[in-house]
Formats: sequence, structure tokens, C-alpha cells
Amino acid sequence: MTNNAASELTLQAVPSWMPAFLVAPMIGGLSLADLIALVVLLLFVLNFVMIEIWMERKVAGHVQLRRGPLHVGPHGSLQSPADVLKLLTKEDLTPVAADPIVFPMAPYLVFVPVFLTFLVIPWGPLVLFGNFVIRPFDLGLVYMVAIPAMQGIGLVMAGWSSGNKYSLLGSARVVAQLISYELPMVIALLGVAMMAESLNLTTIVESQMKQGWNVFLQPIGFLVFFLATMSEMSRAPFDIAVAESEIVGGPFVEYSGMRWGMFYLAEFAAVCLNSALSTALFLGGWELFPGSHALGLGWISDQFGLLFFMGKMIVLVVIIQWARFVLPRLRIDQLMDFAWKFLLPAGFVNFILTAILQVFGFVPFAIGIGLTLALAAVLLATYQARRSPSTVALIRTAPEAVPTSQGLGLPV
Amino acid sequence: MELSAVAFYVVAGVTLVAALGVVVARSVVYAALLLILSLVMTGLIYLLLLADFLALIQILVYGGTVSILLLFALMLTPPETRPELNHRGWALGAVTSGALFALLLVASLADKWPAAGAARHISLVDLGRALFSTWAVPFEVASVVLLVALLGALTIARSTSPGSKIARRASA
Amino acid sequence: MVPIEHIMVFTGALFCLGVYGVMARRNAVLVLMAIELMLNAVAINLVAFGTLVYPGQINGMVFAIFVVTIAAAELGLGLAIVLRVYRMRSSINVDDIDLMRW
Amino acid sequence: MDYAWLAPVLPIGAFALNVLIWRQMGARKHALSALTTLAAIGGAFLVFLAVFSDASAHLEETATSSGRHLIFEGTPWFTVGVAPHLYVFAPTLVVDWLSIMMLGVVTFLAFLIEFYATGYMKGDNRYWWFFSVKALFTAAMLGVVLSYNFLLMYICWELVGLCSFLLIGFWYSERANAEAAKKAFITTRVGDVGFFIGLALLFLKTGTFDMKATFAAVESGAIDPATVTIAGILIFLGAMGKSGQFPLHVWLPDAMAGPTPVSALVHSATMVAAGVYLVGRAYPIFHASPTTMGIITTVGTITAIFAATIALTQRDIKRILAYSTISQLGYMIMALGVGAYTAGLFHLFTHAFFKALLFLGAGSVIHSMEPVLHGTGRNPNDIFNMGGLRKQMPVTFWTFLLASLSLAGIAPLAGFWSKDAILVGAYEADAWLPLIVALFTAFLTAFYMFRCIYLVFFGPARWQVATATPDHHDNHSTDHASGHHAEPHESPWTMALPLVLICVPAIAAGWIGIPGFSEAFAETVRFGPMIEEHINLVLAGAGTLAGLLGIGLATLMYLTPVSGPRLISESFPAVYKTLYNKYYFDEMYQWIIDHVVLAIAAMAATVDRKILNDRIVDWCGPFLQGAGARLRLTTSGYIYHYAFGFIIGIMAIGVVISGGIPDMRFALW
Repeated sequence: MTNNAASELTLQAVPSWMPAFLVAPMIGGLSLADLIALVVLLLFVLNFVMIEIWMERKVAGHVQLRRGPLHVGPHGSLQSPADVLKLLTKEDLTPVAADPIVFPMAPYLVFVPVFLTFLVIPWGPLVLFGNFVIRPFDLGLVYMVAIPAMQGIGLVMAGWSSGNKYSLLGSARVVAQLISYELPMVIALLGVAMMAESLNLTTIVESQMKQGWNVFLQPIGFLVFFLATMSEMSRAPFDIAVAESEIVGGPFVEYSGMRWGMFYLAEFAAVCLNSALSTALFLGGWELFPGSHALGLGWISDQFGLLFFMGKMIVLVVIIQWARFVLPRLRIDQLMDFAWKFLLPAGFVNFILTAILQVFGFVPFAIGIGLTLALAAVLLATYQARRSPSTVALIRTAPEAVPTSQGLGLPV
Repeated sequence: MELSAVAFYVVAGVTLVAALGVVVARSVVYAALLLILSLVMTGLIYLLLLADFLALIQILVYGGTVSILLLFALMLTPPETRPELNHRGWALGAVTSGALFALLLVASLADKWPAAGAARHISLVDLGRALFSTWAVPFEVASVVLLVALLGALTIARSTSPGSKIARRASA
Repeated sequence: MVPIEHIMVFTGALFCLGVYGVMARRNAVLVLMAIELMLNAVAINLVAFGTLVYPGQINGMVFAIFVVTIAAAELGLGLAIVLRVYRMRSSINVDDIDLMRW
Repeated sequence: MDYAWLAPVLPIGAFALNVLIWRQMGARKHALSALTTLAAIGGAFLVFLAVFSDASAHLEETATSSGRHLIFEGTPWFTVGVAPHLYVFAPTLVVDWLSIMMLGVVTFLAFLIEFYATGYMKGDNRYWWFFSVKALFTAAMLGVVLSYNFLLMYICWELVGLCSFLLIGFWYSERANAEAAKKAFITTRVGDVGFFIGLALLFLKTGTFDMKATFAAVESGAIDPATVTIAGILIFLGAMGKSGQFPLHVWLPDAMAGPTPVSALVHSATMVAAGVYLVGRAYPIFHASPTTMGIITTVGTITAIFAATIALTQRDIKRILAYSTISQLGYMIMALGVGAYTAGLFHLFTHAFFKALLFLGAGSVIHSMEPVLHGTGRNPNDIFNMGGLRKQMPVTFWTFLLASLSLAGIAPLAGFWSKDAILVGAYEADAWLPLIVALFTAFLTAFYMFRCIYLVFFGPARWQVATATPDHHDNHSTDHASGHHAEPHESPWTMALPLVLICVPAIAAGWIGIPGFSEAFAETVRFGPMIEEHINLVLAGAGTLAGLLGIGLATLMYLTPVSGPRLISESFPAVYKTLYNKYYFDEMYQWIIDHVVLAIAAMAATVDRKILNDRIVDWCGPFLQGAGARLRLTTSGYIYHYAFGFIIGIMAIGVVISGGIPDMRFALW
């Protein structure tokens, strides 16, 4: 167990100034540095989530032509810590019908997988600290698919154990969505793995520095992955399962206090996580701009990569939040159609195009991309032409069933 | 004792307890949750046996998908209305499985097994090579089996209520 | 790592629990779950032998991967059948599904 | 030369065309199928001519020590067995002088007989079917002739048997005809079984059906002599069946039930010739074993004299000819048996022509007698219902006379030369008994043939007698009938023309084998080195004398009012009755079947019914039912019952393969 696997379990780039006791394996291959890193990571995630919530409120405010939080702290920046305090002090209600064992366990099962997935993210280098990655795992890509998949159990547990049929229904819906979107996500990742010829996230980032960012080489893959992850974490416009304004929070109806907060913690942590993953997998990780290594500017990325990584990640986070407030929520059938009829085929197209790129070179690949886009345009046009009258009719006959944009309150 | 050995005994113990829970639990949802626990623990055992890819696959397939399927199936079917029947054949089951266990125990302990060599981690590259060269045909067959199972499950589970497409086609 | 005998005893116990589950349980879904236990016991044994007794040999792991694959297919189909049976006979008690009896 | 395969394929194609396409054509099918068959057989004859003209050069080119033949191996049809014992069956054809000779005889006679049949069969409502089967018949015979692979030959051999069955029973609506067809088929089957066992025996030893390989194995001594003897005798059984040799001759006279063109073809070129041809083709196998040769000689000799004696007393014109055929076939077989290979096949060659001529002539007579005797209930085949026909039917008379002279072995005609060759062969082999028998048979042959001629073509016209009951005694009924309607007349030209045409070879076919003068036949069709033949004046004279004596005796008895026949038949009633009833062979077979075969069958049936059926078979059902009724209770529908059995089974298997619990080890690991 220890011999070979140990190499997997050490930090990849240990800075020379770090004392030996920090990096020496202790229990089960864990070193003191690992434990410190874990604690730091946890603190980072929690704090980032609070910042994220503040950002989201501000984004919402600006999108909706208002100001958002203002009064607690400068620009309302302390609003989130205040909310956390409120949640922590709030009573944890357990309904009588709830299952006493499963009900309190569910929030952890939702949050822990998300947190565990952070272990493999290659954060990038920083001066004096070297490359930040807690577990430069060879199977990182499989890991980042496998571990979040366990969230589903937590959601079902939450829905079932609440003893409320609405929460059970909500959990069924959210899990169906989770499973459906997992497929296109994995298919999109196949292209990434083929490009880097590795499942190790660090290697993937480094390969992008050599051959260009995946967002350019795999535009379809990036699109599919990004949309699928948005749906995976039930973010608007894919948040039909939890849809607070319609079905009062899906599986979490009966939760309150910090247990409820855990679900939201998990959701916002997932936003952070998936932005980080998208950055690493498609946006060149910690590279400053595409081709900077080729131009001899690689040293900037090699020294301050962590900052660039964070910057890209935050941009993606903002994009995700932005989408929430400008796009209407989908109906559940549209949601499923989107996964199975658009994202999955698109993922396969991306997969095939990547294979063409790897085997036949760039020119056939470019032709393939062009053809695909043209085909997509034609399909989209015909689809719209076919769909719009009935959609209009639906809106006219049943206005109450029409999803509304949360903020603007406008019918679609 | 090595740490990994300790970890193995702990994980194995948890697995066995969870498995026992699966087969004796009154509540079917508890049984399912315990089964998931047991399967995830199995994944950990794979990890301890240096089969990290298999461990992740185990967690992905069982922890992520199969378990949810099971829970769905349980939710779509009603709880047993006669819970007292839920364990009717327990004596026969206990005797049979006990006898089988006794036999396996004797078989496992009575003979000298080859001494364990130095466990070696198998890299994903080797595994991929084996899967796509030596085991290419079984691999493809497995994919076909999956496809068939997918289509079969779809066909079997599809609604045949009156007015549905299938029912209309069947009556046509 | 532990001696192979201990792993065998462990997997044997897991397998026997699965056998007991198949024989004692009446709910079809639970029977399927017990079958999963048995399959996992076998897969653990395969991996254990592959890793500990024949280090470097890949076959045990490959077999275990196939076991996982087939188990997933089996469970998917099994659950579909269970749902169908429930729809047709309003019961998933395996003792009630006795149309093929004499 | 490699187009020889066309010869059998053309008639087969004609058969297919007739049966598959023309059959759908309504009334036109008759003319179409007759034309198609004629064209195909004519085409086969052309193939023969082409092969014949190419033959000398090509065969000399390929002359080897083992003989002069060309072998054409076709595409493999099927493969049997596994690697070391693999047998690939490919249809192998051979072209050598023997097969070329038979090719010529078969196609020439078949063509003329077909032509004759267009007239003879006119008006039959299964006209088209007749010609279809005739085409298949010809094709099968050509297949037998050309095949150089025992299996292929056997296939064609059985096809010949099938076609003869179909043709003999052509007018199956009369029970007697159907019985005759069955008789022919079953009797030849008896021989064919022997043939097949013989082939299987050879295949066991050599692993091939290829004749070349088999002969090579026989000649090199790779097969032990006892096997060669047994296989040879068994194969000869097939030839006996087909060629109507004693004691399997009984079917041949009854085969007269078929239309006369069928009889002509069966008796000259196809069916019966197949047997002799087989002996000639597989001669190395027979030649290798003196025992076999002895048996062949004995069978041939007995057949020759035996059939000739029966022919003396027969009344049916076709039966007389049939027994004559059997007798002549015995001649050939005897010749082959004593080692006179060339002579035997030469006689087959010449005999084919004049016997075909005789049958066609007989057909012509019957054809003209039928309307005359119609409604009187008298048999148009009975020679005692004829007489004085030479004036009404001159063409038929002269050709019939010529053929009879040839058969009797009178000097320049075909039959003389071949008969003489056989006599010489027997003499040179020091086979005295066969020689004497042959001479005596020649005498008998001449006698019965001229008895037939005198009764049919000379004397008073007995067909004018109006008595409704046919005469059962061999005597002259000189009473004149009162007020009869129809007159016999010469046959139409379609029937007369072939008669005239066949006359040519019936006269001249023997001239290619005149010793010391024209030795084309001896040079080409031979086994081993060529034998310098020379004319033996004593034997030639003795043969001719025997023929002339026979003719004289017949003239004395039937053309002069001595009334010899009645005198003789009344002086030796037992002999006469025995001969007239064909030595009671049919009765004997009937008795054997009735009292031996059927008795055994009854015993077997009793065993089958009482023991196998009542005790065992009847018991099976209830037993299984009972077992099922009890066993089905184990199908409880409960999973845990099944799982219980499953686990117990696994445990048992585990204990068994590990050799018991204390020493548990993975035997299969």
C-alpha cells in the first residue's frame, strides 16, 4: 500500500525552504503539510462562498437596476458573514415525520463530495510556494467525476428523510437532472483527456500551455461541459428542481438553520469548484494568456499563476451568476430535452472532432468544426421555426405555467 | 501492524456490518442506504488493494448511479404491506448461507495459499493497454451488453397504459 | 497488507450475507441488492488475488471491471423488470410473482 | 476435349427446361419437350463426334504406361471429414476409348430412339413427361459413362435406376406395369446395395472414391487381396442387378411393361449396358482377383444358356427379345470373366445396335397390331396372334430379319464378329465349358429368333382369327377369322426411318473389329497390352454352323407343316412347362418372400409391437408424465428454493473438484 501509492500522495512541488517534518508522511501517507493544506482549503472554500454570496447579491442588484446589500459593512460586504451568523444561531428544526438518522446526515453527504473534489484542482504556482495542488492524482479527471456524483445520494436522502412528499418529489427531480447531465459532462471530458493524453489535471493544464487552450480547440466541449456543470449544481436557468419561487426549495423544504445552510454552502462551493475545473480544463489553468509560453512570457505564469487562476475562476463565477439573473428558468421537459437531445449529441460530436484532430491533424478538424457549426445553425433555425408558434400559443393560453425570470418579473 | 492493514480491518468490518444491515433491515430505504455504504466501503477496499481506478469506478457507478436507481425503484414501488412476510424464509436462508460460509471458511483457511508478494500498483496506462488489447473483445462485448441492457430496460419499463404509444402500436 | 486468507474470509462472509439476503428477502428490489453484495464480494476477491498473490498481473482488475459493468447492466434491467412487474401485478413480493410455477 | 462434360449436362438441362418451364406451357409442352430433348441428345451426339475426332491426337499425347485417358477434375462439391482424413469430393470425368465408345453408342441410339418415340408415343397425354424422363435417363447414363469417381458414378447409377423405374411404370394406371416398375427398382436395388457396400469397403481402405487412386491402390497391392476380392464381388453384384444377370434377372422381362422405345433404350444402350460397362470400367478390381473373375465367368455362363432356354418357349415378342438380351449380356459378362476384355465390350457395342433395332422393329409390329386386335381382348404382343406380316410391313420385316441374322451371328454382320471374338477369347483362356455353352447358346439364339420371325412375318395371318380368348398352347391356329376390321400396316416414317438408320451400324458396327483386317476396336478398347487377334477358322465355322443349325431347325419346325413344336411340347411336358414358366424363378422368389421374408418380418413386427411398443415405448410416456408430475412440484416459484438448490449445487461442486474438504485446493486454478 505505502510503497507505490505514496508517490501519489505527496505534494508535487515541495518548496525547498519547507522544513522536512512538514512534508514527511505521517499517518497513511498524510503529511503535516497536507493537513495544513486541508485546513487552508476548507477556510478558503468557506470564505470564498461568503464572498460569492455577496457578489451574487451585488450582481443581482445591478442586473435588476438596484444596489443590492449596502448597509452591513462597506458596500454591504459583511452581509454574508452576518447571514452565516444568523443561520448558525438559528434552531435546527427536525420535523416529526422526518427520519431521525438520515435527516441530519443528508447535508453532509451533499457538501463533503464537493469539498473532496477540491483536492485535485491544480491551483497553480505562486512565488516561493511552488505549485499548489493538494493531490496531483493521476486519475484526477475520473476522480472529479466520481466524487461529486455521490451528491445524488445525499439529495435523495434529504428528500426522502424529510417525510414530506414535496421534498421527495423535488429530490427525484433533482437527481434525475443530476444523472442526466452527468453523461454529457463525462463525454465532454473525453475530449479533454484525449487532447492531453492524460487524466492528471496538472498535466492537462501543462499540455494546454504547449498546444493552446482547450476552449479554442474544444469549443463545443467547453460549451457542453460548462452548461452541464451549471445544471449539475442546479444553477439557474437549470434550477427547476429547487426552484424556490415555485416548489419552495425542492428537497430542502424541511431544512432550516445551518443544515439548510449546508446545502447552500454546497451549491456555492460547487460554483467555485466547477469554475475552477473549467479554468483548469479549458481556460489554460494558470497561464496568463494563450500562447504566453510560446512568446517567452511563461515565467509570469510560472510565478504568479495562482492569481491568474483565481482571476479566471472569478470571471467564470460571475458569468454563472449573471446567467442566473438574465435567463428564464426552463421547464422540466425542456431541461431533459436539453441534456439528451442537445448536450449529449454535441458531446459526441466534440469527441469525434477531437479524435479527428488527434489522428488527422488540424485542417480536417477545422473543417469539421465549421461543418458542425453550420449544421447546428441550420438545426437551430428549423427548430425555432417549428417551435415558436406553439410556444407562443402556450404562453397565451396558460400564462401561469410560464416560467418567469426571477428578477425582472417579465413573461418570457 | 501496518496502517493499511488496520484500515482494511476497519473498512471490512464496516462493510460487513452494512451488508448485514442490508439483509436484515426492516426499512427498505435503510437497506438501500446501507447497501450504498457497503458498496462505497468496497471502493475503499479497492483503494487499499492499490486498485485506485477500480475504486473510483466503483464510487462512480455504485455511489453515483446504481444507488440512485435503487432508491428510485424503491420509491416507485410501495412499501411491503405485510412486513411480517419480509423475512419468511429466514431459517432456510440462514442455514444455507451459514453452511456455505463454513465451507468457504474451511476452504480459505485449510490450505496454504501462495505467499503474498510485494503488492504493486497497476498504472492506468497498463490497465488501458490490457483492456484494449488482450481484453478488447470482452470489452466490446461488455459495451454491447450495456447497450442491450439499456434498450431492454427502456422497453420493459416503458409505460403501456392505454393511450400510450406502445399500447396503441400493440393494439394496431 | 493483510494475508489473503483474511480477505477471503471477509469476502466469503460478504457473499454469504448476499446469499442470505436473496433467500430471506421478499422484496424484489432487496433481492437485487443482495445480488449486488454477492457480486461485490466476488470482485473484491478477484482484485485481492490480482494484487496480493499475483502482483503485477492485471487480469484480476480487468475482471473486476467487467463485473462492475455487468452488474450495472444487470441491475438496470432487473429494476426495469421489477417496475414492470409492479405495474402488472401491483406487487413486488417475489413470492407473489409465481406465474411460472407449476 | 474438356467439353466432354457437356454430353451429360445438355440432357440434364433439357430435363430441367422441360420440367421447370415447358411444363407450364399447356398443350404446347409436348412438342416443346420432345424438341428440346431431341436437340439436347443431338447436341450430346455432336459432343461425341467432336470428342471422337479430337480423341486420337489428344489421347496419344497423354498416353502413359497405365493407359490412355484424359481426366477432368471439376470444382469440388463438398468436403467430408477433418484434416488427416479429409475427403474432397470433386466430380471427375474421364475420356478414354471405352467412354468414347459408350458415349457414341448411347447418344446415337438415344437420339434415334427418341426420334422413333416421337411417332410411337404420339397421342399419349404424358408425352412431355416421357421425353423429360428420357432426357434425364440419357443424362444419367452419360454420367455413368463419363464419371471417373465411384461416388459420382454411383449417383448417376441410381439416377439410371430411378429413370428406369419411372419409364417402366410409365403407364402405371395398369397395376401390372406399376408392379413391373417396382420389381425392376427393387431387384436392381438388391445389387446396388452390394455395389454401395463394395464402394464403402474400398473407401475405407483407400480413403478416396477416385477411380484412378483406387485402381492404383489395387494394382500396387496397397489393399489386401481378400478385400479386393470381396469388394470386387460386391461391386459385381451391382452390375448383376443392372445387367439382369442370374439370379437377379427377373426384373428384365417384366420391364417390357414400359413403352417399347423404353425397352429399346433399356436393352441396348443404357440400363443393362451400365452393368457391363461397370465391369469394364472397374476391371482392374476384378482382374486382380481370380476368384472374382471365376464368379463373373460362372454367372455370365449360367445366364447365357439359362435365358436362351427360356426364350425358346415365350410367346410375347418383347419377352423373347428380353430373354435374348439377358442371354447376350451373359455372353458379355462371361467374356469379361474369362479375360476377353475387348471381346466382351465389343459385343456390348455391336449388340446395342442390333438389339435396339430388334426392339424398335418389335415396337413397330406391336404398334401396327394394336389397332388390329383392339377390342378382341387378344394380346398384341403375342407372336401367335401375328403372322404373314412381311407383306404389310416390308421395312420392319427386312430390318428385323437383318438384326436377327446379326444376333444369330451370320457371317458379315456385326454380331458375327463380336461373337466370334468372344468364342476366341474363351478358347484362348482354355475355358472349355463356357466355350461349349456359348456355342450351344448361339444355336439356341438363332433358333428362337427365327421361330419369332417365322411366326410374326410368315405363315397365315392369325390376327384375322376372331376368337376372343388367346391361345395358351404353342400350336398353330389356322382358322380364319370372319369379318375382321383393320389391316396391319407399315409404321409411319418417324418410326421407319430410325429402323433403316440403325440398320447401318447393325450391319457394319462389327467391321471395326475384324481380326487381321481392321483392328481399330482392339487397339483402342483394351485392358493391358493389345492382343494380336487372328481369325480362328474352326471357331468361326463352329459359330456360324451353330447359327445356321438353329435357323434350319426353326425353318423345319415352323415353316414346314411338320408340327414339331406341338410334338415336342407334348412329348416333354415337364421341360416345356418349366421353360415356359421361366424355371419358376418368380414363383420361387415369391415363395421366399412369402414364407421367409414375411415370416421374419412378422416376428420382428411382433417383437416391435409387443415388447418395444407395449412394454417400452408405452411405458415412456406415463413414466415421464409421472416424473414430471412429481418433479414439477420442485418448481415452487420461490426464489429461496431455487437459491437453496443453487448454493447446495455449488457447494457440492466445490467439494468434488477440490477432492474433499481436508485437502482443499483449487484444482482448476
